[in-house]
Amino acid sequence: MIFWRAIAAAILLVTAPALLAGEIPPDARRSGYSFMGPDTRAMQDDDTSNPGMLFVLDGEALWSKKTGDAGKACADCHGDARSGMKGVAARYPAFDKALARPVTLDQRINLCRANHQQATPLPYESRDLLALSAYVAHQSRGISIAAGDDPQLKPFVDQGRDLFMQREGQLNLACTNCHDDNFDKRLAGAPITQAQPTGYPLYRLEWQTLGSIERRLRSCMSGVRAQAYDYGSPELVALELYLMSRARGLPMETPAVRP
Amino acid sequence: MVRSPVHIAALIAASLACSAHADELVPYTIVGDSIPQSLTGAPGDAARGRALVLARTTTCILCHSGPFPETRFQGDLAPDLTGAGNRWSASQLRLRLVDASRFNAETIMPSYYRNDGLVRVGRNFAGKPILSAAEIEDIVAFLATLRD
Amino acid sequence: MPTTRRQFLSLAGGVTVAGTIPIVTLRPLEATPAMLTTAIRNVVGEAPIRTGRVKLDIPPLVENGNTVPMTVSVASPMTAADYVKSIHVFNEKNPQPNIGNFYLNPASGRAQVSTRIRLADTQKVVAIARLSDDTFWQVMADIVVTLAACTEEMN
Amino acid sequence: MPALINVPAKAKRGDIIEIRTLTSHIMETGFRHTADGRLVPRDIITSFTCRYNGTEIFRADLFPAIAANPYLSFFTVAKESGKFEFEWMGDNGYCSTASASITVE
Repeated sequence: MIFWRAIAAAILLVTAPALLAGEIPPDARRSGYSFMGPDTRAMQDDDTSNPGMLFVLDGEALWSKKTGDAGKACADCHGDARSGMKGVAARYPAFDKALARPVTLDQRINLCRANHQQATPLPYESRDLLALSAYVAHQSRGISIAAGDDPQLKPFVDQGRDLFMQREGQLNLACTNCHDDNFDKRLAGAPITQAQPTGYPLYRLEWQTLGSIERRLRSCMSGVRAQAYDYGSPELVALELYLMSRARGLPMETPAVRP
Repeated sequence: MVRSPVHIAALIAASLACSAHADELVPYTIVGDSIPQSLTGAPGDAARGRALVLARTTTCILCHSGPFPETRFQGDLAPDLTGAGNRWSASQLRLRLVDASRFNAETIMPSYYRNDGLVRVGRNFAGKPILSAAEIEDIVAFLATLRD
Repeated sequence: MPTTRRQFLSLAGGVTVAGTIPIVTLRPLEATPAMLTTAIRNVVGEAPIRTGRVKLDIPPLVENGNTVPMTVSVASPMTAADYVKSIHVFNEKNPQPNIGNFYLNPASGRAQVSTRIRLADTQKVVAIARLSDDTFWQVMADIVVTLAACTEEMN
Repeated sequence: MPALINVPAKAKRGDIIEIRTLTSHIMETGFRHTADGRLVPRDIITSFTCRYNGTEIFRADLFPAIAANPYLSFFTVAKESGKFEFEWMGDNGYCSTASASITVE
């Protein structure tokens, strides 16, 4: 009896993805959507009133627009995004063999521009980059997040996790202090979420525009009075990667709407 | 770390006299679980303290709630401040504001009077405590009045 | 309460949780009740304003004052003989008291308009309808605006 | 600037139909200041008009209190097949148009 239990336990240990201390178990993971009021949910739910869809619309036009010295459009290599890009964003950030590190969807778009279109990179948070990234990620809407599975990503996921656990700033708080330990409580009037990155780039009412997860992370860092990492820095990429792997199984919502 | 009160008084006097660098903290003496002496050498102003507790910039109200009927949005991450003056003496409150991590290394309550051992502090905050000695004293004076 | 008031749309977010570096200068941006009254009188003139017939759907607790969904509807048959000519929406505490004017006609079929508005703070919103007989009807709502706990510094 | 227009493709004569529009615009209020104290000039859409086969059926005056990327929904009676034309006008000579068609049976 004890023997069988031991085996069962051993099997559980091997098959269940190792859950690190303090992490939210898969069946308790909740999108930021579930923390919102009915009016903000309604804004996200209806594509004809979701302001993020304006950017998706822009992205759709950019997808087939020829650009750069090569005079090529995204569509010239990738074809119809609705089939070709389906599920792609749910696997990002992904490992890039040539660079030997993970790259975000934004970085992948700019790598494509540099390598295949011979075009200048689009600046972080620029309308065109957000629009393209929203258009690509929108093709994964409803698909479960599956980022971080590639074993080559392991050290980068670990780095992101360490950063998530690292106290920083004058207020000396780590992401985990709020988003693992205190979600569902209220910081002043605002509910604390689990920080599941299911809908990026997303339309934040506070911003009144679409923004990337990097912008959101930087604003949290400012919140604890820490020096925010630069856009595209290895730290922000690692954090995004960890957050996406932490959200595994949750469906993508791009473009989400959040307060 | 324990210094004689006379020595501290002298230091405070010195810092007032030559208006010490803003980033320097007033030294304090911990006795048991308290800091018995006012950081400024004078009692704080409870009315100013109440305003500070309610100001979002000092961050208290983001996590704590309390007997503040006019303030709509109060946090619930940390204990209600109602009755804080019954539970703690002014000296105990002072140390809890200055460095709550002394009682629990895992606490989410920031150490409000500390400027070292922190990671990646934002440019505009580097080397400064969250609250000044005078602000700490005002808040201590106010919290001490919160009796059930 | 200047310490808790959010600025009317701070630039790209504005201040941190700490209210550290005000990116946008704090100014007395609040409209006064007198400004609200003036704005209303500019539309209504000296006509009396009755309460009723107008419905204002707006969340009583707003998650972010930068984008607040709002629907105004008026009980009206919307016939050539009896219809809503216009709907006017005002606020109490934004820098400017006007929000929007909406012009309808019998062909509208239903006297209902939705939009998204900005509310700088917890305040009153007033919606006034002008009917085809030039009577004015109003409704008032108190809206509580949640202040963002963390906003970002401008980079 | 792109706009999202939602008009039913088909309707029965006499139906009351909802029209929804969402357009890209910053709606800069004119009340904000930069860190060095300069006023950010106002840049908003000030008026919106909808015409149904040439006849104005809805018009709005917009103020700085309208949120960025203005959303408007309103109603009209479907009376004949044809075209809805939308026009947004604003500060600095801003003008943007869109259209949608409907089949009325």
